[in-house]
Order: sequence, then structure tokens, then C-alpha cells
Amino acid sequence: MRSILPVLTVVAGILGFWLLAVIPMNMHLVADQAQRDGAVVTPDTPTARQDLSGVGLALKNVHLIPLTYDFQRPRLPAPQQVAGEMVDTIFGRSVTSKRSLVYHGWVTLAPTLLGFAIGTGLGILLAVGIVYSRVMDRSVMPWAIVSQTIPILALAPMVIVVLGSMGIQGLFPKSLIAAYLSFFPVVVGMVKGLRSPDAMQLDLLRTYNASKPQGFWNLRLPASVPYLFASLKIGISASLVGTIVAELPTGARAGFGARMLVGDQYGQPLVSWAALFAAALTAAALVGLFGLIERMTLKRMGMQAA
Amino acid sequence: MMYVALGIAVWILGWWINVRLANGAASDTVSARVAVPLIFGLTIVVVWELMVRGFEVSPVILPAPTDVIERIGSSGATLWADFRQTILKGALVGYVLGAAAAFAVAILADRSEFLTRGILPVGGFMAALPIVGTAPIFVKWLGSDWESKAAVVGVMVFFPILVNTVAGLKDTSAMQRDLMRTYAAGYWPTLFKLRLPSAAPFIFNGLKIGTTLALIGAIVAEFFGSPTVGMGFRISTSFGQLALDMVWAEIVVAALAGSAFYGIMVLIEKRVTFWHPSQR
Amino acid sequence: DGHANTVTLQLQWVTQSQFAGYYVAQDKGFYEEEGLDVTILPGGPDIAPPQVLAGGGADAMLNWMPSALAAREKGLPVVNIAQPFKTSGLMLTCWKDTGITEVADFKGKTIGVWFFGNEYPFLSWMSQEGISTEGGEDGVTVLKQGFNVDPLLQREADCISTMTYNEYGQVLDAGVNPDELVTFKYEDQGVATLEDGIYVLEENLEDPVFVDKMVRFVRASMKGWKYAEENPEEAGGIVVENDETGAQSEEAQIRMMKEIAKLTAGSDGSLDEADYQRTVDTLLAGGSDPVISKAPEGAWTSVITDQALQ
Amino acid sequence: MRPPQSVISARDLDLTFQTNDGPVHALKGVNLEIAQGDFVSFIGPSGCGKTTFLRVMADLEQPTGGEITVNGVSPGEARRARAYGYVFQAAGLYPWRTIGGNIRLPLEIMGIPKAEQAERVARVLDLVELSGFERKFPWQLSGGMQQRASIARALSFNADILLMDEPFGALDEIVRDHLNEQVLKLWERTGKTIAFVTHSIPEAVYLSTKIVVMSPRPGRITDVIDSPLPKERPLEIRESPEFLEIAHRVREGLRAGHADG
Amino acid sequence: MRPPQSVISARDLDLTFQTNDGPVHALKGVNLEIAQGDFVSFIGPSGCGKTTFLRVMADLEQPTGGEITVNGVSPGEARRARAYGYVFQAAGLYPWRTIGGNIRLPLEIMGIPKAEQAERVARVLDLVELSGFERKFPWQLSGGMQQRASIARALSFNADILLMDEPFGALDEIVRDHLNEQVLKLWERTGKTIAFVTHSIPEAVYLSTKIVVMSPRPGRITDVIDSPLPKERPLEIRESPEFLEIAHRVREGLRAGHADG
Ligand SMILES: Nc1ncnc2c1ncn2[C@@H]1O[C@H](COP(=O)(O)OP(=O)(O)OP(=O)(O)O)[C@@H](O)[C@H]1O
Ligand SMILES: Nc1ncnc2c1ncn2[C@@H]1O[C@H](COP(=O)(O)OP(=O)(O)OP(=O)(O)O)[C@@H](O)[C@H]1O
Ligand SMILES: Cc1ncc(C[n+]2csc(CCO)c2C)c(N)n1
Ligand SMILES: [Mg+2]
Ligand SMILES: [Mg+2]
Repeated sequence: MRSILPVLTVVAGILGFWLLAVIPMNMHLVADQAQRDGAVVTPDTPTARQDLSGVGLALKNVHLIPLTYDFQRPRLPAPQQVAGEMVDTIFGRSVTSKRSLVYHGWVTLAPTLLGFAIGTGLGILLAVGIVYSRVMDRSVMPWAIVSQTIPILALAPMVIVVLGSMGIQGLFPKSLIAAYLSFFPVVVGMVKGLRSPDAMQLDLLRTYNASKPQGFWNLRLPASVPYLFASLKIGISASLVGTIVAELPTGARAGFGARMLVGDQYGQPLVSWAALFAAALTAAALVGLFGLIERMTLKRMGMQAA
Repeated sequence: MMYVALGIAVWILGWWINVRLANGAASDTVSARVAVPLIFGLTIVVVWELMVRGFEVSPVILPAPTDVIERIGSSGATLWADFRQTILKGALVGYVLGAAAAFAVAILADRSEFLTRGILPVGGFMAALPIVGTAPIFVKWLGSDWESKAAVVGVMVFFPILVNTVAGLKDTSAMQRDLMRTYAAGYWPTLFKLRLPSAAPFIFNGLKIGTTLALIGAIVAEFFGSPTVGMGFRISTSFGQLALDMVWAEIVVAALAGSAFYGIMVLIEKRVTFWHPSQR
Repeated sequence: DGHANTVTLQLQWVTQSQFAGYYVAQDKGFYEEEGLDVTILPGGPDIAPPQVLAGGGADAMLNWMPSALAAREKGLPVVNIAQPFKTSGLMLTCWKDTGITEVADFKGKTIGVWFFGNEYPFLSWMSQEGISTEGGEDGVTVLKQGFNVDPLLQREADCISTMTYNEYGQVLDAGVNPDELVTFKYEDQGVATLEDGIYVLEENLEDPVFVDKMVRFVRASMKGWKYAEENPEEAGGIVVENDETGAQSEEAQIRMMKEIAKLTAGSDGSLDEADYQRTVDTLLAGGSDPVISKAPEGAWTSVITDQALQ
Repeated sequence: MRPPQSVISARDLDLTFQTNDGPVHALKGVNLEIAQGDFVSFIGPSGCGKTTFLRVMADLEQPTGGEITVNGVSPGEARRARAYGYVFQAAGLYPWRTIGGNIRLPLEIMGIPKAEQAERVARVLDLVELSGFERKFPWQLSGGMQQRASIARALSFNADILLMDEPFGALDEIVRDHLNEQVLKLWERTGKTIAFVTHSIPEAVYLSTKIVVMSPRPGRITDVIDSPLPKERPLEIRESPEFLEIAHRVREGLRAGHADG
Repeated sequence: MRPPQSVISARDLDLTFQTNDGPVHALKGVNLEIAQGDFVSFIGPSGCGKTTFLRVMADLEQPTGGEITVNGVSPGEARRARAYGYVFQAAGLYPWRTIGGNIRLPLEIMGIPKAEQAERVARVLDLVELSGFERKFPWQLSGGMQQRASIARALSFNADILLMDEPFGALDEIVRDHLNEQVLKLWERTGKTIAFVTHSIPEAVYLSTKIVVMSPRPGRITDVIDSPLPKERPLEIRESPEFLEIAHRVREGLRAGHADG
């Protein structure tokens, strides 16, 4: 909570920069349009204008600057345009409407959560395997790293087709891509966490002649909780990115990914930008939610949040 | 059926060898450490080959590893050109720029608690912007060539490096800082002689995460507009042509390059942070 | 079997009036009249319809013939069973102020081209004109064009690929006057290739049950197309209703439908062998790296349309 | 059941660690008998093998030579029979468990019924004077209190042998004195056999019936001193001549070990 | 330049920390004069403000009341004039620097020429008997050697005052005895003024010309004992009656502090 003022300051700084950048970014397009509409523009041919920078052009055509903030097809939309579009599509529509961002948010969120659950479960299982089995540790870990160097957008269509040919469609294929992206941070974090007990804590259990499962439940698992939460927070936003990536090859029907694509294809940058920001807000909200659960859990466990 | 049975047999054999190697007396030797993952990978490849043959999977759905290897052999020049365009230009330039920007901002943010508190959450928000949304925007702004790819990469690697660097710069113990104070050391000596060295393990953490992101970013951004060369270009074009052997050849190159990039970072990390307990 | 009356159709792009005939047939109950239960799968930038067909995810797909023929050569025997689009809508759109007036002026210019199997017509054309696509003074610099018209608007490219019914309209929507532009329709250049045909897997055609349902499918689809041609307003509305992204505007889809109608106008669904031959000839002329190495055999059949149009 | 005389008996014990820099001879030719009810302190310079010896008794390290029995059986069997409680140098409480939960840990693992667990926890908490802190988390307690909790944890399951490795190393002198008194009382009351590692000469002399002086490289026993001090030991005893005399002997032994080490 | 008599002079020094649980009165009404060449030990139970007092002298903490001068000026000025060397409880060597590099650190910061740096490093390494270890990294040395390196680091820039906060807390008795002897020698040889925090009564008595006994809540000075022991102090002096007598007085002072604390 103490962060509100600093965050607002930084956001204000970014908004200021953004507002300034709108002018040179859109100047050429605005000048072209203004000329078609009969305004006087210097220089007076698009090719000549092409040789000027956005700032240079703006200085020569100060009267056109206001137009850059209200352009229908901007390179860089002004902040208030994006905000307007978001307000309109989030609050201005019934949540069941295809034109509501809330509806698309849910379309994206559902596979995100499912994929996250799958990825986290898989990640934890793998981590347990890696911690308890030398063979898994030595053979699987390097390939887990390699798996993350594969460009997922290239793999996603094939995964979708293969699953589609098995009659699996809808939520699950997207979830699988989401799981693929979210399992890795969980594996890495949980391996670290499960290995975090020091030699003395392990020896203690040995003096009690505790079994492996007892060691897992009483020591390794609780010790890994802070690491788990750190990974969950990375994993959930990775999962969201995975779903959005998967929304293009599933036939770009609905969801944030589809909105971004279609907005881009049909010359509606505001649709894309609004979806983009909505996606980031969703991720931030999810991360915040896990932060909250983390704080509550660690408090109950007597460990302060890191 | 024969192939399937053979596949299962190969799997069991590979696993058995690895169990012997990993638990055996020589398990800590360098060769065993390299051999175990290699055998694991080889097992997967062989099983993949056998399954593709056994189930007669169409090559336009999943090519056999042998086809992919053949393609790598026959298209070396193309793969190399794509590698140069995507990795050496897009990914590397973006990585260096992103890392440099992250350092600069981290050091700036670090000068004031206020800025740190403001920048980290906003940075987290920016990092959550999905690449499929940002890539078209950068292509629109910076054109189709590698510059826009470098920008995408820069933005992607920026945040993890920033967060880790900020955390690292904060990681000095009170005693280490007090020591500097007793010497009446100024800001810069403290930065260079204490805080940067002690932040190095964190910084490398961010740099390592950045390596895989850089590759993925550069490749994926090419899907949204590119010249007629590049790994992402080739993947998307070949996929449209159903030349899946080429798609997988590029994926193999990407994985190799990514692992090598990561490995190089690990080596540098070992050299620079040799003093850290995790490296001893 | 249970699939005797179900059809899954894979489109090659997101829901838009380019596919109005199918949506109309669905909406107006033409499929139902034929006793069919049809599922329409929208496409997107990462969907290769032939692959979906190969994977068994769809019974039929829409595709451009160059791409389909290339898939055939890759070992995926797809067959054209109907050709609702008579005319090609593909063209290059250039800024007039770049000085381009004829094809020879392309030299030294930058041109945006769609890849993903759709680059073949362009490459064949350039090769017939003797223009290199490797850039330089005497060649054209090719950009892999994304999904929008920005490279032209931002003047990163001098020309881009557009469809008469979609991207060209977007350029105009962006405020550009038609007289600022020069267009080169493939149709006019004699290098048109067949677009938006219906394709199925060859092996399926041996199954009379499958053939029968395709006959009904094509018949109903063509009915849909003809209805759409005559009622573009209604058709545009139906398309927008079916667009799950909620980002399409009815106005744009109606306009698109009107343009599409010009392309489907001359077709009753059957493939005109002369068009086919021109497509193959164009592709075979593809210079050093031709799309197809030899004239394909059995790449199309009139069996379905013959029955459907009885 | 167990031989009444020797609780721990080591004969010619050897332990060599293989390290990157070559072998480290941590224990060499160690012979020692500890009788039922003994309080044995191990003292010696850093690296002389005190911890290693304790860990061998606890089956946490395997000797590379010689023989050792604990309660007449091998250390491994003794461990599986839960024959001893081990107190580590640092308290090592699990931070996610309350003090009560930490003490309950061995009881849960050993499958002791819930009702009895509660009762035992209450008893040992009382023994180390921590009643009322059961619900607190470790970080809510001072270092000395944490250390007492860790002793309570080792006492909770009533093993006959208590192995304590520098349990008070991190505490200040006054708190340490206080805990020393409490350990002595506990020992008297329970009759346990205690093996105790320390760096402090007064502590060793004050607590023990037997002081084992060790010397490093290779780790070996250089002197075993049987204390003539009575079982009743007020703190003031530390200024008595007998006390100073034993302390002097220990110090000499230590210095000799250091000189040739 | 500097007043010959009083190197450190505290008058009515007060320091209150504001914490979540309310204010902590770490120092209250502290008065103390330390003369040039004194060896002053601070002893007292945990939390009585020893470290805080040292940190105030070093300008690492700001007093909330009273006055203090170091070399006749404020602690801040003294710090900027690099008037003292500070030795922390843990060695706190930077792990990425060699032993030589660690000792060179303050010299680099103070802008001392390269050639002179090398010469000084060699000299202080010799002083703490670590010649030959210049190239080693901290973790390659034992705890005692690390501690000596950290003392060398504080000596390298030749400040008049040495502030040492429990420098030997983590070491074993024998090594500690040895280092105590060396510190004494160093003090004699250099005539530095030393302020030394310890928990060990014998250590305080053995080393000091002046022993300051402190007591907690609020942290205050309860006794200042001037030692009658001669400057020459063999280790055996610790068994002499004068020594035991002073030790007894310190212990009584401590116990009193604990009782009412
Ligand atoms: N796991 C190990 N691997 C290798 N060497 C070890 C290991 N444990 C201990 N040693 C070495 O064995 C010797 C004895 O160590 P030990 O811990 O028993 O000493 P100690 O007497 O307990 O010392 P301290 O008083 O410092 O605790 C030391 O030289 C130590 O470095
Ligand atoms: N930065 C701080 N903030 C709040 N309270 C503090 C701070 N530093 C010390 N204290 C409190 O001030 C009191 C004196 O602490 P100080 O560290 O000076 O004790 P000490 O005598 O050095 O103890 P020890 O022997 O344990 O090192 C303690 O109660 C401590 O909790
Ligand atoms: C990745 C990709 N690029 C281009 C096309 C070609 N194409 C066929 S129909 C159509 C829509 C025109 O409005 C386009 C662009 C494709 N299918 N996929
Ligand atoms: Mg030890
Ligand atoms: Mg202190």
C-alpha cells in the first residue's frame, strides 16, 4: 500500500512520455489525412514529408498537433483513446456480449486457469521426481531448459491440429499450451524450494528415523512454500501468455488473442490495444491475487512474506 | 506394432543405462554428467522415430527425426542465413540493448526507494504484456527488418534483468554497507566495489532467464512481418507449405542456439561469481 | 456410420464475408434441408487448412489452389471438389507517387507479399516478368507482409498484396483516395490462380457415403453463395453474427460481401478446366524454384459438382 | 536388555572424508567407553572431530574403520530404535511450526497418539521453562529460548541418550550459565546419558563427569579426565580450587593439541 | 591538533530506536571519557547497547540526546577524516576479493597510491601473521584467519582509533587466547586507542586498561573499572588473584544487571 504514490508517480511519468510520443508517432499519417481533407500541410507531398522526422514535421505543422490525439487509425493511440475503448468494452456492454472485453477475458481466463493448474501440478510432480531421483535430475533438468528455448508459437498450431485430430477441441488445447509455458518456472522454483532445507534440518529427521514421505510432508514441502509462491506468480502470467498465443491457431475465435489479431487485421488499433492492456491487467490481478494468498498462507505458517 | 514394442524397449533400455550411470560410482564425472541427458534425449528421438513409423504418422503432421536431420544437412545455407538474421541480429542486439537499459534503470531506481517502489510494479505490468500483442506494434513502428525484432527482444528481457538487478543491488548485508560507511566511501566506490559485485549472482539469474526469452521473442516477432529470411519467417512460411521437416529443422536450430546461449551465460557466471557459495 | 450427415469445414481465415456462402447456408437452414449438420471452423494466421485436413480435424477445407497443389506434392493428396470462386481477388496495391505505372517499374521497389503458401502466384508472376525477388536495383525487395495494411500506410513498402474485398477497402478506410493508388490485379496480368476452392482428401472420395454427403454439402453451400450474392446486406449481417470476436463491423462486412459477389458471380460451383489449366501453367512457370515440379494429376474432380448440380 | 555398563563403546574408530583436496582424517584410532548415566563433554580446537564423533554415534556419518556400539547395537540400529535425542549447534526449529509444533514433530513421526503428544509436549515445555510459549513461532522467541525449545524437542520422546553439539555456542555468558544449571538439573532428574560438545573450558568442567580432550589433524583423543566434582554443583563451584585445577589440566591438554596441530 | 587527553568523550548520551513495538531505549544517560592510548572493554548482557554505543562513536547511528566527540570533533567529521578502523563481529570479508584485495579495499577508496598500497598490505598481513595468504580467497581460510584478516583491514589505513565489536565471538578458546595476545602486542606497539566489545569476562579483564560494564533496558553504564594489571600480560596472569578479583567484580556487576533487567 505504501507503493501507491510511487507507482502513481511512475505511471504519470510514463503517461507524460506517452502523450508526447503520440505527436511524432502519428504526425505523418495525420498530415497525409489532413492534406486529403484540404488542410495546408508543409511540405506538401507525402514523399517529401517522409524525409522529415515526426518531430520535425510536427514543428512545421503545429496546427495539426491536436489531430494526432484523435486519429482513427493511429500508430500510437493516445492514452485517453485506449482508456475510452477499454471503458466502453468493459463497462459499456453486457458481459455476455461478444463485444464485451469481460466476455473475452473469461474466454481467455478459463483455459489460463486450467492450464495453470495442469502446469503447476506437472511442475510439482517433476520437481519431486528431480529432487528424489538422481536419474531424473541428471536427465530431465537439461531438457526442461531446452524445452523453453523452443518457440512456442511455432509448436502451438501443430499441437492444436494433433489434439484436434483426436477430437479434442475448445478449452483443453489452449490449456495445454498454457501449461507448457507455466510448468517451467514451477519446476525450477520447486526444485530450489524442495532442496532448501539445510543439512541440519535433514539430519534432524534422520535422527528420528523418519521415512521419505514423512520427510517430504514435514520438511521439504513446507520449506518450499515461499519458493512455490514465487514460481506461481511467474507461472500464472506465463500461463496467460500461453493461452493468448494459443488463441491464434485455434481459429482466433474469441478471447484477448483473437481481439488483438482481428483488431490488427481490420485496422482497429484501439481494439488491439485495449485487449493488450486488458490482458496485462488480468495478469497483474492474478499475480496480485497470488500475492495475497501468499501473504495469508505464510502468515498462517509463521513465515513472513519475503 | 513391432515399432511400438521396439519403442518401449528402447525407452526401458535408455532409462536403465541412465539409472546405472547416474547412480553409479562414476556419476559425478564430467562425462557421466554430459552422457546422461544426451542418452535421455537420444532415447526420446529414437522413440519418436519409431512411433512415427509405427503409427504411420503423416509427415505433414509430424516428421520423423531422420527427415529433419536430412533437411538440416541439405539446407545448411538457408539455416545459417536465418540464424544470422534472427539470432545474431534480432536476438543478440535486442538482448544487449535490453540488458543495458535494465542496468541503467536499475541503477537509477536504486538511488531512491521511492523510484524502486514505483518502477517494479509498473515493470511487472509491462512484462505481462503478451508478445503476440506487442510484436505487431513494434513491427508497425520499426518496420519489418531486424530492428523491430530487437525491440521486442529488448522489451522482453528488460524486466527480468531489471528485477534481478534491483534485488541484487539491495542484497548487500548491513555490515558490508556499514564497512563502506566507516571508510567514508562515496556512492560510486560503494556501487563498484560492493554492490555490483555482490549483485552479480542475481544479475546472472536475470541474464540467464533473458537468453531463452530473447530467442523466442526474435522468432515469434517475425511471424508478424519480416524480410524473406529469418527463423520465424522460415517456420511460418514452411508451415504454410507443409514443409514440416524444415519447421522442425529450425526448431532444432533454435533449441541448440538457445541452449548454447544459456550455456555460455552459465560459463560466464561461473567465472564471474566463482566466489558465491552456489558455485563452489 | 454416424458421420454420414456431419461435415466439418475448415476456413482459411477468420470469420468474414469471404466465407459468407457457408454461413448463410448454415443460417438459412440450407444444410439442414440437406440433412446435414455442418460445423464451420474459422481459420487464422497459424492455421494451415491442409494440415487440419490431414490430421482429421475437418472433412473439407477451403484453400487457394497453389497452396493445395503444393500440399499434394508434399504427399498430402487433396482434391478440389468445387470452385465457388470464379475470379481471383488478389492484387498488388501501390502508391502512385512512387512512380509505379507498370510492372517494369517494380524494379528497385519494396513489395509486401503474403507467405504461408500464398506467395506462389507472386513468385511465378515475377519470374515470368524476369524480375528478381532478391532485391537490388533490378529486382524487388520482398517483405513478408503481416495481416494488416500498415506497411503501405507507413510507406515501409511501395506496394502490398491486397484482396479486392478486404485489404483494399481497408486502405481506403484509412483515408486514402483511390486516385492516390495504382493497382495490379492478378486477373488482369494473366497470372490469376484459383482461390477459395473446396478440397477434401482423395482417399475419402472412395467412400460413397462421404461422396454423398459432399454432394449435399456443395449443393447447399452453392445455394448459400447464390443467396448471399443476391442479398449482400443480409449476408453481411449473418457473418457479423457468426463472428465470435465481436470486432467486425456490419458495414465493412456488407461492403466485403458486395466485392465477394463479383468473384463468385461466374461460378455455379463447378471448376472450369481452363481456369485450372491457367493456374497450373502459372505455377509451373515459377522459375528456378517452382511451386510444383510437374502438372498434377487428379487434383480436381467434377464428380461431386456433377451430382450436386443435376 | 542393554549392557548396564557401556552405553557407548568405540574401539579403534577411524573416519576419513574424501574431499577434492584429498582425504581428511577426521577421526583416528578413537577409543572411548561411556557408561550409563555419564555426562561426557568433548572439547578441542576447531576441526578436531568432535562433531564428527557425535555424528558417528548418531549414525549420521559412517566410520571407515574400527567399531562402535550404541546400547550394545550398531548406531544404525540404535537410530532406528530411536535410542537418542540430538541437539544441534543452532536451534534449527522449523520456522513454519509453532514451538509446540516443533516439539510435537518427532512424536508425530514416531506415531505417538495425539492425546499423549499433547501431554508430553506440555511436560517437556515445563521442563525447559517454556510453558505458555507453545503457540508462539520460533522467531517470536529469543535465541536462548529457541535453544531451550530445541532441547525440549530432543527430550520429548524420552530417549536414554542425549547428544548435544555445542548447544549454547551462540548465547551470551549469563544466559549460558543459566542453561548450564538447567541442563545439570535435568540430567540429575532423568539419569540420562549425555554427550556434550563445547568450546568452553569452564562449561566442560562445570557440567561433566568425564571430559574428553581432542586434538586435530588427525582427529584423536588426547586426554580423558574423570571429574572429582560432586554431583551437586552450584555456580560458585567454578571459583573453587578443584575446579580451577581441572580447568588448568584441560587447558594444558588443549594447548598441547594446538601446538602440534 | 587533537586534545591529548580525551579521544572519546560522551556526555549524557541518549539513543532511542523507534520500532513497530514502540520505542527501544538503547542508551540512556551514558557518560564516558576514553583517553589517548586506552584499551577499553565493553561488557554486558545481550541487548544492553554495547554495539549501539560503538556504532554511535563510528557515526553509524545518530544519538537522540546528549553529546559525543571523537578526537574533539563530531563522530561524522571523525568518520569523514577516517579517524578510526572498525572491526565487526563477523569478519565480513568480501568473498569476491582475495585477502589482499580485501585489505586493499579501504586504501583504494581513500585513494592511496598503488605502490604504497602493496607495501601497506604486506605490512599489516605480516602484523596479523597472514603473510603468504594474500592471494587466497576468504572461504579458503579458517574462521580465525578470516578474523585476523579483517583486523588487518582495519589497521591498513593507520587510524588512531580501533573500534572492535566482539571480533572473536565466533572463535574457539585457544585461537581466541592467541588472538588476544596478538591484539595486546599490537596495542603496545602502536599506541592506538582501542574500544573493544566482548561477552567474555576473562577476555575483558585480560585485555583492558578500563572495563565498562553495561546493563540493559534502558542500556546504561553500571560500572567502570580501571584495571590495576600491568601493561605486560602473559596468559598466565589470568590465574593470578588480582585478575580473579577483577573478574569477580565484573561478574557481580553483570549479574546485578541481569537481575533487574
Ligand atoms: N562432510 C565432510 N566432508 C569433508 N570433510 C569434513 C566433513 N565434515 C567434517 N569434515 C572435516 O573433518 C574434520 C573434523 O570436523 P568436525 O566438524 O568434526 O570438527 P569439530 O571438532 O566439530 O570442529 P568445530 O569445533 O569447528 O565444530 C574437519 O577437518 C572438517 O573439515
Ligand atoms: N536498528 C535498530 N532498531 C531498533 N532497535 C534496535 C536497533 N539496533 C539495536 N536495537 C535495540 O537496541 C538494544 C541494544 O542493542 P545492541 O545491539 O546495542 O545490543 P548489544 O549490547 O550489542 O547486544 P549483543 O550482545 O546481543 O550484541 C537492543 O534492545 C536492540 O534490540
Ligand atoms: C498467414 C496467412 N497469410 C496469408 C493468407 C492468405 N489469405 C487467404 S484468405 C485471406 C484473407 C484476406 O482477407 C488471406 C490473407 C493466409 N491464409 N494465411
Ligand atoms: Mg563441530
Ligand atoms: Mg552487539
